[in-house]
Amino acid sequence: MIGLQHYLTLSAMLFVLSIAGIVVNRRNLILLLMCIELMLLAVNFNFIAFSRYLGDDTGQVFVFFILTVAAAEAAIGLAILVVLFRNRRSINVQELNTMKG
Amino acid sequence: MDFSQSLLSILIWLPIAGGILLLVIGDDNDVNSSRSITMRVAALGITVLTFVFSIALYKWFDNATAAMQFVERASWIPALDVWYYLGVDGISAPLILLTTFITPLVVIAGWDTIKVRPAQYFAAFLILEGLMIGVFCALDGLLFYVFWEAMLVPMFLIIGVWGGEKRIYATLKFFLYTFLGSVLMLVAFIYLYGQTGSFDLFGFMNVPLGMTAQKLIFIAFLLAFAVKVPMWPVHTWLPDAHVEAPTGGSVILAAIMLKMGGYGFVRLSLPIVPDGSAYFSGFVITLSLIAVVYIGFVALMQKDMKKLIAYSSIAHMGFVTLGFFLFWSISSGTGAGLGMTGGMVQMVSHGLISGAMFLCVGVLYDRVHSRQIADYGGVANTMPKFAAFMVLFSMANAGLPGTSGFVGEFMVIIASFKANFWYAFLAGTTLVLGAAYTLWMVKRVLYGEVANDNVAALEDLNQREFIVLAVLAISVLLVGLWPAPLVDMMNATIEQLIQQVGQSKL
Amino acid sequence: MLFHAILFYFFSVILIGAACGVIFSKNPVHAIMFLVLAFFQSAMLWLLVEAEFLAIVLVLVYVGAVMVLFLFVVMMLDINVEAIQRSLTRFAPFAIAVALLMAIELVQLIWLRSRTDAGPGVFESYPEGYSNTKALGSVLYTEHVYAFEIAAVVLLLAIVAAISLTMRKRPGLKVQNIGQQVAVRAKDRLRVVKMESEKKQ
Amino acid sequence: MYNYYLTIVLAPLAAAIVAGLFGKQIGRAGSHWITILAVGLSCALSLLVLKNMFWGGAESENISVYTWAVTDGLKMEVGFLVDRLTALMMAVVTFVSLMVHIYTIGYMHDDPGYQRFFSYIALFTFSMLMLVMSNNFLQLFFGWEAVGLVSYLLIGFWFKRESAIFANLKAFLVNRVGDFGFILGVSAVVMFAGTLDYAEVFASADSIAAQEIEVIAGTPWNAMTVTCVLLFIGAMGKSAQAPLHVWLPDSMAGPTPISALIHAATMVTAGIFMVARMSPLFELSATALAVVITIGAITAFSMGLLGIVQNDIKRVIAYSTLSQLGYMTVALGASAYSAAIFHLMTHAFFKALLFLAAGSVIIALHHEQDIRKMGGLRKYMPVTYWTALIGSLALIGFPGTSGFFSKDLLIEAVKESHWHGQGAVYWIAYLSVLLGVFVTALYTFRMFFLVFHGETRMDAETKSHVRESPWVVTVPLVLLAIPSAIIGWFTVRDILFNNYFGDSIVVSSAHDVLAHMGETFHGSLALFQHSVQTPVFWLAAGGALSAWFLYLKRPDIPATIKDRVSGLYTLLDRKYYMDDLYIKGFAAAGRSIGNLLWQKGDQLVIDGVLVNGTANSIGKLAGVMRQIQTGYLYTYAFAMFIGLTMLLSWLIWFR
Repeated sequence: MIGLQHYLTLSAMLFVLSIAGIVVNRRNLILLLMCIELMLLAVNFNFIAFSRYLGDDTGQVFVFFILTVAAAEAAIGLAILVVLFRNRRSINVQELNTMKG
Repeated sequence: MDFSQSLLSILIWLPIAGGILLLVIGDDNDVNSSRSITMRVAALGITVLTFVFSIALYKWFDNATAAMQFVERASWIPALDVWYYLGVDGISAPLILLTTFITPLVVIAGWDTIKVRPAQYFAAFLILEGLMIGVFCALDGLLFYVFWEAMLVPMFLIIGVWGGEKRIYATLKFFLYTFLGSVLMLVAFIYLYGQTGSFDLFGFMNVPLGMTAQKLIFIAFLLAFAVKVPMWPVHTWLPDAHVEAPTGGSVILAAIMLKMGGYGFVRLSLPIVPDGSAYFSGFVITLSLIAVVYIGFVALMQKDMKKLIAYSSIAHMGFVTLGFFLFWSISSGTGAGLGMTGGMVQMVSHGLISGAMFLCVGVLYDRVHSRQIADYGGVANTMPKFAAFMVLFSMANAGLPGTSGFVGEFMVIIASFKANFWYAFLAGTTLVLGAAYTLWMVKRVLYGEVANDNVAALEDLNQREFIVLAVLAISVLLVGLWPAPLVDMMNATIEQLIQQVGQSKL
Repeated sequence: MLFHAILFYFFSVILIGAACGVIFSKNPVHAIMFLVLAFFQSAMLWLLVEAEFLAIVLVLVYVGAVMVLFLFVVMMLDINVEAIQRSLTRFAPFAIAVALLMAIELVQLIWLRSRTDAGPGVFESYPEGYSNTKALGSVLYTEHVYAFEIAAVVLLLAIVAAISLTMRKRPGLKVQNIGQQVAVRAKDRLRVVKMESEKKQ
Repeated sequence: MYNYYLTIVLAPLAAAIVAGLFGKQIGRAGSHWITILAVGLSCALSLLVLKNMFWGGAESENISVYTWAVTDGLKMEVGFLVDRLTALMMAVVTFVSLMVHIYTIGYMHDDPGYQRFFSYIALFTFSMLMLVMSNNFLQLFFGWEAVGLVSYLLIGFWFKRESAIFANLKAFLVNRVGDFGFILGVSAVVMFAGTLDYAEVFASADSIAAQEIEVIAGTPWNAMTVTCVLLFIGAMGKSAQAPLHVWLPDSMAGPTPISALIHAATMVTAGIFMVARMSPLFELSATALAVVITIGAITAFSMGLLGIVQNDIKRVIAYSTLSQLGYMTVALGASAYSAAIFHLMTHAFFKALLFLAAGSVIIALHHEQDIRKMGGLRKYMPVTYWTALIGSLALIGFPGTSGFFSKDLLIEAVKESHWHGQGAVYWIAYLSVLLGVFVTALYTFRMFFLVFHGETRMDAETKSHVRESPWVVTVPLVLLAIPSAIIGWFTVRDILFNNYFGDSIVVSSAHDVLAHMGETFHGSLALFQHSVQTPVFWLAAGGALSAWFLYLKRPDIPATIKDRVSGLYTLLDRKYYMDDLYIKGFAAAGRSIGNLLWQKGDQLVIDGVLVNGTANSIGKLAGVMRQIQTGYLYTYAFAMFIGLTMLLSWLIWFR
């Protein structure tokens, strides 16, 4: 019987994978953005699973908003990325260390 | 016109408002422009007006009572039971007079020697004056703390903006040192607030406290005030700050800001935690005596005039703390009051003398741009008037009778002899050491053949400098020859303080 | 029910695999494709739990718009693929270990902590004739209408921000100023010069 | 009389202020006239006061002028105690001061600091009067330090000279060492008597003597002994008693009138005066008296010896002053206070005379002070010669001169004092003062013969200019020579034996040597007639004759002696190495301690380790910490990730 726990487990694995993706990846920023999308997906999984488990539609409304914000975030993130690329001719994560102490 | 009900507020806020006015007037970098002159006249006018108001304070001050006078009380933060609560007694009134007296002199002394941002410079001094008077008036712990910390800001700017080459190091050291101590004072205040439910200093004085609490509070206070005084071994910020500060900054720092520490001891440490003070009195006396002897030797070897005077300040302030804490070492009879009065008089007198000494160095610095003793020699040949003043102030610094420097030292030495022969012995070494380091400097700077072309080209005091030094010289002599008015102001309060300190709060 | 479970595991495995693909693929275009695959699988899984509206939205909005945007950017930016062969950070093994630890902990949290409860959580089926879209719509436009409006504003903001960020001045671009053209007057353009008539020598 | 006293004190002060501040406006003549008039007025009034006291039978007066401060039950006042002791001192001080003022007109004639000089000496007169007229310890200390200040200013009057500014610093510091003891003594007085007023302190003298103080824990000392010894340390500084004598010879770097006024006649005798004034206290401590007499004896003899090897005319007189101050101190220790004061008075006259005479010689020789370059001046400067002769004779105690009466009786008193039973120290003292007579005569006449007799040894250029000094110089010489010669005749009986000082000097009957001697005293004439019978006379005569023989008859002998006992000579020439001890020992040690504390204590330990050390270690820690801040996004993400994992682990496994 597939239930709440299965979905939560799936979401947890997605989440951990996406985090690992952010940490281990050093190629480019786009991948980071994609990992964030993946992470949000994991979150959405949780919301939907609980919404269904509790029989409350508010969870799904939340997912709706998350999708909206994620879309906005992706748009702005990509815009920033384009500007960054324009300025530095690179979006290599290894070269973005202006915060170095 | 009777404005005694708001006299203290006037004294605090008049200079602060004046400082803001100066900022509004502003300046252009031309010393002779009408705007610049208006600004400086306004600065002088406001400080003199403040001084005039403080004369009213002196006039209306009742020597006979130990109670707070000119009390003002208004709610400030009702939620925390914090009050805008002001008042003066015999301990704070002389220091307020000292503040209002010194500030106009500082303004005159900086009249046209400050070329960069003069409006801000004078504004900083005016605001500082108001805040310092605030510290001396505040009777509410939080208000006291606010003034206490706010005071650091103008001083920080004065040293940091108009200071010498290493000013950043000096300001940082000055700020961190003093801040470290005062934050602990705030902790103590908050604890006491927890005990009494308000920040009223009298509430603090009356609340019973356990021995451990008293010890801890005393340590917190000690750190706050010892840094300000400054006592050995937390004194090393002072020489640096003095050396880098502009002349006016040095004067205010030595003349008034150091007094905050001594004032804190008598206003807070002694009455709030008498048993804690008793417990640590031997320790404080030891530190004071170390300051007197150790710093005396250190001062002897200084090559920089300002540093030398700064070190001598530390040694002299050692007398203040020594006098305050002799109470517990004097077994019977009179003497404790003598020590405390001596300490208080020493504070006032040191304010006059060290201020004057720094002004003297400032006079030389303005001309030659060096503070090194080795760069001078035979100044008396070219600047006879200046030399006369400098010798007078040096003698006062060495504690010659007839000058104010003697009064406090004399009282403290007498009191310390009652406590212990060796206290008096070590304190008395200042007679030799003080004379040695001051007069050796005088010898190397003033006397001898003209040392170099710079000295040969020196011009004697101009009228402005002459007036400042003359006013200080007269006051130094006046206090030295007739300290009774000053002492009478303090007597009643100190008597009451001694009673208060004598009662255990356990 | 078994079929349901088989579908679930089938989609899940592909989802996880696609996620791994996103992370480890060397070519960004491949990564995006894997992400698209992941989204599709998610939509399927959501359909399994009768969240049809969101599943459709995911496909339409994400796959249809956002992922295309990603793809567009990747292709536009012309990233040099060969230069970045060593794609993993030097502490990747450690990171993966931590990730594993975390996964174990999460799984433990989800399974072991809920053991005391009455079995695994069950999704109640919706009654006949239930419309997920309608149900969501009825709460979205009533209870959450303010949030909805704000979301709209956020989207607008995102549009404006994205445009303003990427806009750039191009020097030497020839544009017309319509306002100036309309407001032009004759005397700005034409100067009548009076001059003496020249006489023939 | 109150107004008289105020005038006596304030007239010189007012003159000093006018001459000092408005010297430029009133000019040179104005400044000397105003100070001379003021000091003359003081002198006249002082003599009037003295007359009233001496012959008019005026009572001593104790007047408070104003309250300086009152705190904690301790009343600090400024006031006058005028009794016979004070009156005598006032007269001596103002008279010598007046003479010096007049003399200065000639001596400082060409000096650019003319007005300043007059201002200083008038100020000195004021300070000294404050000292002697004080009725309490506070004012005494004020006067004590004020004369020190003026002495400092005057020694360094020619502040361009390195020797002068070295000497004035040295003088002030050595004096300060004495004052250090003195202020402790005053503190002791306040502690034991609870007041600063003389009368009240003396009234409670017995109760002070009954108390004890543990300066070193476990060994109680008599409070009176501690008090008196501390006060006497002050006197040692001011009156230049060994080992605090080192400043006085160097102070000769100042102008000669100052040497006469301050470093011979008045200021240096302040210590003697003070001990005499405190006689009610000193009488109660035999130990303190023993200390006093020992120090005095050492000074009297050893400083005299140094006078023999000096070649600077002023230094010879300076060492003679030291020696004579030692005599006075010995007398104090022997409880013969009156004898000490008497000698103080006569010494003031004849020593001021000698200094002024020396000054006269110095002017004549264009500021040459080396006696080896003088000689034969008798024929050039008759007035100076004769007055200097009178001064020298008085100094060696030639019968009939004032010095004879004071010194002879002083020595007699010391000799007699053995009967109050303090044993060895008194005999040492007696031997010292007796041998000192020979030494005194030797160095005095060595100087006298080398300067005035024999062949002229100055260069021709100087020689051609030598002539007698102007009248402003010679008149004071003559005026001082008169009392130097004769004042002893008239005053010896009254001062020493007729209880002139009344109750201003208290001597316990067990110590009263003078009363003992008074029983066998038959007047000045008898004393004069019997003078040849005393060893003092023969010793003095022997000294003078030796000087004549060694320096006039056979001038080659001294050199031979010098070679024979070169060790002793070096010891004397280096002044027993006392200067080396102070300069290379104490002063250098002070400087190295200062350097050590500053460099190692302040800069290394406190600033280096504690203050900047804290800052540096925080800096270093921050340096380590900043390595974590790689600036890469994924590092921060990873940090968050690790944090999250740890939180989760804690939640799951450890809670």
